[in-house]
Amino acid sequence: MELTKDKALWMYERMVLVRTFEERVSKLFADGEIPGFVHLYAGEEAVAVGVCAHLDHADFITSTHRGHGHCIAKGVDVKRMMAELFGRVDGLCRGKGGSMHVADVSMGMLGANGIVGGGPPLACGAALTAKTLGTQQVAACFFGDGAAEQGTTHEGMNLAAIWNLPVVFVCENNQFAESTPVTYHCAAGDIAERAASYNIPGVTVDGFDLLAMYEAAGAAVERARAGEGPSLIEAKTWRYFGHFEGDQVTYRTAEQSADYRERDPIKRFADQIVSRDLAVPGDLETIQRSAETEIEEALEYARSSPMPQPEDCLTDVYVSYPAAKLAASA
Amino acid sequence: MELTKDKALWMYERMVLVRTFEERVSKLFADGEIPGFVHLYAGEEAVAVGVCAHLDHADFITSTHRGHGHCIAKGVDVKRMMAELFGRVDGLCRGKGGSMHVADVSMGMLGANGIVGGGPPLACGAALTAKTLGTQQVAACFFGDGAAEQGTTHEGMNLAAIWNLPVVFVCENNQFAESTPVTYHCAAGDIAERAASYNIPGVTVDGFDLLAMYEAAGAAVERARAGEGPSLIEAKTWRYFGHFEGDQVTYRTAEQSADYRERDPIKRFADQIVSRDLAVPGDLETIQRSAETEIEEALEYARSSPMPQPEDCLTDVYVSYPAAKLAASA
Amino acid sequence: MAVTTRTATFREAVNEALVQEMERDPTVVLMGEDVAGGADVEGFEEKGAWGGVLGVTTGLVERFGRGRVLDTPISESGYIGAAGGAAATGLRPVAELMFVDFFGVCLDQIYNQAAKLRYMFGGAAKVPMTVRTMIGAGFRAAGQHSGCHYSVFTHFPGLKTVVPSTPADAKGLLAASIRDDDPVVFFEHKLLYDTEGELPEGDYVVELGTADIKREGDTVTVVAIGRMVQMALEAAQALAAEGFEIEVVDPRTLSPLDTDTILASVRKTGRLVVVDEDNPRCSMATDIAATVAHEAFDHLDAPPQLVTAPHTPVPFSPVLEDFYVPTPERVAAAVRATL
Amino acid sequence: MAVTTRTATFREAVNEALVQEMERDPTVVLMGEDVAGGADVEGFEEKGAWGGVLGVTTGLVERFGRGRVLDTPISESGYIGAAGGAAATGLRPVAELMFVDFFGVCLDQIYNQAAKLRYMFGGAAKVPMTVRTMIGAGFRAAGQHSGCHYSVFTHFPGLKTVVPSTPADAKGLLAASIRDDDPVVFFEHKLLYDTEGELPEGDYVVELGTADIKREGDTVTVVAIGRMVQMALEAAQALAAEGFEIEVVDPRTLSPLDTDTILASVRKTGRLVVVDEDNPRCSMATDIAATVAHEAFDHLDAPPQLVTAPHTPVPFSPVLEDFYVPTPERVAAAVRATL
Ligand SMILES: Cc1ncc(C[n+]2csc(CCOP(=O)(O)OP(=O)(O)O)c2C)c(N)n1
Ligand SMILES: Cc1ncc(C[n+]2csc(CCOP(=O)(O)OP(=O)(O)O)c2C)c(N)n1
Ligand SMILES: [Mg+2]
Ligand SMILES: [Mg+2]
Repeated sequence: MELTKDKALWMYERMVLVRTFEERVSKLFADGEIPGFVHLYAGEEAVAVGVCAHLDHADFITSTHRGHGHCIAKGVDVKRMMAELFGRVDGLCRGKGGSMHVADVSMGMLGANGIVGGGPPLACGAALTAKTLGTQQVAACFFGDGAAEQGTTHEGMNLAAIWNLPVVFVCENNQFAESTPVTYHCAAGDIAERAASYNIPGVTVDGFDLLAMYEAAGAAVERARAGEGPSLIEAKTWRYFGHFEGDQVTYRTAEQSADYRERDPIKRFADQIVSRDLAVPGDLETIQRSAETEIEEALEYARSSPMPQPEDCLTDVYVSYPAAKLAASA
Repeated sequence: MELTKDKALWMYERMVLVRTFEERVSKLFADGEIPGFVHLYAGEEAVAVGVCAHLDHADFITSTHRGHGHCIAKGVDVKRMMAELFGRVDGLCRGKGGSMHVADVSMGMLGANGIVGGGPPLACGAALTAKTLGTQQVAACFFGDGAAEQGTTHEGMNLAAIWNLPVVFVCENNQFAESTPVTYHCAAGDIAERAASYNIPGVTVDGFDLLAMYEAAGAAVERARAGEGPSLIEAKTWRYFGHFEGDQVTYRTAEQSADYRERDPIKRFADQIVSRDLAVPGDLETIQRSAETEIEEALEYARSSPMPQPEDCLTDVYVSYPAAKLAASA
Repeated sequence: MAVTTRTATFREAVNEALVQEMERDPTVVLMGEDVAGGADVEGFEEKGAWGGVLGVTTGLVERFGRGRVLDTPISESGYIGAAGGAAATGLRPVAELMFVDFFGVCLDQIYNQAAKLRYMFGGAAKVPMTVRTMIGAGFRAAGQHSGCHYSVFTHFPGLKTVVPSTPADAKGLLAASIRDDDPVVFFEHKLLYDTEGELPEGDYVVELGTADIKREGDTVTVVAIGRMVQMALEAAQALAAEGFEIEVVDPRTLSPLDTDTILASVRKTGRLVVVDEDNPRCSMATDIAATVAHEAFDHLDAPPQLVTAPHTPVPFSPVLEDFYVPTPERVAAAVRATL
Repeated sequence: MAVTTRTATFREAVNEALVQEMERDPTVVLMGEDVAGGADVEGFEEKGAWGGVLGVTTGLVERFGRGRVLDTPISESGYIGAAGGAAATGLRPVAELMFVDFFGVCLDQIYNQAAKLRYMFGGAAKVPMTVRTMIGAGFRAAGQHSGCHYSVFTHFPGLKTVVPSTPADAKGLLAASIRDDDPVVFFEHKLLYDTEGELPEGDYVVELGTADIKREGDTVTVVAIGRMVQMALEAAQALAAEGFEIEVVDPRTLSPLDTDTILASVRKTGRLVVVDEDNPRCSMATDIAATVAHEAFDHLDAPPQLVTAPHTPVPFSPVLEDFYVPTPERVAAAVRATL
């Protein structure tokens, strides 16, 4: 798959933006500025970015509890993301969703999801819309290794296959579901092997290698767009932070993590594009600096955005419903 | 796998008893004597019998909406089965279950099930009991081709595999889920191929060939009993009647059905055991006649068993609960 | 209202609403197990083998083709979730959950996804999907095919719930449900399918959230849901012979509930009986009784009476099942208890 | 009662009940996602990496080994269904559904299988399984991790439902739930885990189906569930300062519900307020209010008041979530409204 300079720089920029966002959020959580459950995507950047590099605004993605990376890769505004994590009115969800439900339907980002395995059926639905209306849109469905054991994932893959839907299933195998390793929870060797159960292409990719991800996703998206149906990509990856912020991460060793950090997907891609003359070190520095600026601006934006009014709790439940019936009885 | 004369005759007898039961029930339904939803097993006898031939009373089976054959193969009393279909107090479930919930826990038959895909988790549970208590019991889990698309089936197979449970999964692929063919609803070629998703043995068997079923099930049961974990057997089969009684069966052709009837599993097994000198034609006639007698006696028994008292509706909900709280409010 | 009507069954009414809405709006698609039937079977490319398990969707695939009438695998989470995802992205799907009792295998996609997307996204999405599902005892279908449980769906914010009792309401309310921009769960009682009534011809819509007074009276307010409206009307006849005119209120929509109509009736009669085929705990019966006790306490002249199923699953044996389902006699007795 | 007690948290109380019952009965096994944690990870053969997402099951795998404390895949239907199957065949499993909000992916195995087996089999089976699950808002965990929904489980025949509000009740009721021969769903409010109270040492069991009067009074009966007991007790203090002594009744078990204790209190006070963190429709609040209106109508001197969450999902923003959860102020206002 041909890789243009623009695309390369765009991908590098997105990865850096995800990383910078997540590292900042980790601190903000530790400082008590962001409450609730926060699951960070750092380490897995090449997966979301490698896939979304093939999608445009009109395409759809479904996400997981670990959704910040998917948002940014899909081009969602980081200011409004940050404001959402802060629970502010200018947040993407006006403060109603928070990290676990951050969404931007106008960008085809159909929401982070608090339910493991919640996404695959939704992705089938978005793809069904595309197929029925003949729009050529594609739906990418991100899900974790843990989600592979949820019945909905099985149902979604079978349904997409028999209906020949334009879905790209992307299993982010970061090798753990919370503290439980994939070697325990999953009876299959590689999760990609399960593609055979649905007669669809399945491929296992090094999720730390953006070029490999870009390649595999390109083929799957092309296939989907051509009306040839779904595919499954399993990306072997690793999350740098705990399952959620606050996790002590006792179940992995420092050496394992150091090993992965050594092979960091962003550094690796930087080396690759510099050596291929798709970028010069200066480009990368500029990108790094502007990412930092963007995140600081986002933070500024979030902090200065007002809190919702308490009664806003009662809005957005329905398109139409008698307002008096939404309030608590007393 | 060695086949003794006793076993051969027992298997023949069970198949004939299932067939005789089902043909009688079909008439009783047409005559309005049995109400509700009734799904008949005729045609699929070799599957249940070939599996249950390797189980004893202490072993467990979980079943489906099409459960009569499983009951009889497991050795459940046909008198009390028939009484249950009639909704009588002497029914296995005292009239509370009917055809779709006929059960005999004392015989390890954990119930027909009205929920497609309801059985696999339950079978895992029974097998977990056996494993935890070290009893050597095995659980056989019957499910349809349609049930293969239910998330619970996926979850059950993965769970049994990772916990190394003594379960034999038996997919009764009669090629239709109601009026929907397996070629439409299932993206896999052979359902047995899905075993690879769980790293367990998977095999596709001619479900019209009792000897082949007996062989495959023997290996799977032995493996389970030896503590080597679950297996998946896909039995290709065909139901002689409609999905349920009342179905006009427009979605299959008369030729297809005639073809299968031609290769009838009972006739075929009869030929096999006669030619192997495991039976003489006289044995088979005796079996046929005694099956007919047994079913007529069962019918007699069912018809003469009393109806429950209306208030019995309020019993058997809990082991302990204040009785007054079960009655309707007014 | 100069609408022409004809006599038709509840089954025909549902079918007609589907035809009406599919003709009106090309984004309406239908999906469910065997809603056409025979998918991929030779000879069934342009016709259905079943038209639904009880024939309600007969003829639709012939009219709208397999691109809009989709047979599904037995993957309720998969296809009902897909209906939600499709609704959020531009279609207006009608998904059939064959029996409501199967909601245990797909509830998440209904109550946690479709119902909550709009809220969790701060209003930035809408999910115009309808789930049609069959309810009710009396079919000798036993413990896993006979429940009602509309109370559970009514409990969940984000869903609307509709339980029609007549062919006309079935047509008008299903049309309104499909046109509605929120997710609606539409409950069809299997024992109503063969009942007949006057069915308005042509485009016919009944606004969601509006109760209907099925019989006027001034002695006692009887709120009855779904098939229980029949029981209440039968009881009304018997009671009328005794000189008591009861008012039978059919809420038709449970969420939102037209409490105004119910309360106005109770303010007139001073007495309330709720008839609900569902199990009694945390039910529509308690919901309506509590609302009336709270809102119209001073108008109540007698304790509210609740006529419901018992706190048991549905038994198979006809003798037992007939005990389970509320009867006109029990309704009449409850009415008398308020007098 | 000469029981020795010590001060302990709700979290410790739940843990202690599990230890007590696992020591008492070797057929009690525990299962759930990360209830031990680190399964198959080197070095974790005999210890846990997590002990549950909020640390409630810490130390159990160290004590009882991985044969009795089972980490599970994210397959709630699979392992909770397995718990039911195991219960029907000789074990006494305790399955953890991490957050109650996840019941949408496994409800069938709870309400349609475990809860109904005994009935559908005519009494020939028992299913002694306990499902422990976390409920409640206030954790900033947003729309899919903050629900209560015990009303839905209470609705279903065949299940028992338990919602403790203190460490002592948590220990005694969980012990009773595990010993019970019926399936029990046991709801733990995540915001109670760090609360402290006097915890009886040793074997301690609180009978299911018995309410507890958490504060005596004669002005108004306030029935409060789970964490709402705290809100009611806080309101009681404020009201006492105004000269009103309210009676706070904690049902503790919702199915079966100890209506006798509730009704006796209402007969004494003549006034009822129900405080329920769940959504309002078809809820425990309506269940209790309707029961009281039906059974003690003549004793009621004022309309029953219902203090509940609104008919909305749980929002994320602290400002919004704090609006969602009932407060002592709202309880006090409801009490005043009955006076
Ligand atoms: C249905 C459901 N079950 C359990 C959980 C709790 N939970 C949240 S994230 C998680 C682990 C998910 O693992 P995986 O799918 O591998 O994603 P990862 O966190 O590794 O990105 C679990 C068990 C949930 N949110 N939903
Ligand atoms: C969860 C659920 N969905 C749908 C149904 C309705 N239903 C009953 S049997 C059946 C077809 C089952 O097909 P299969 O599993 O192949 O079994 P078969 O009837 O062919 O033996 C369907 C859809 C059900 N009972 N449960
Ligand atoms: Mg993971
Ligand atoms: Mg089949």
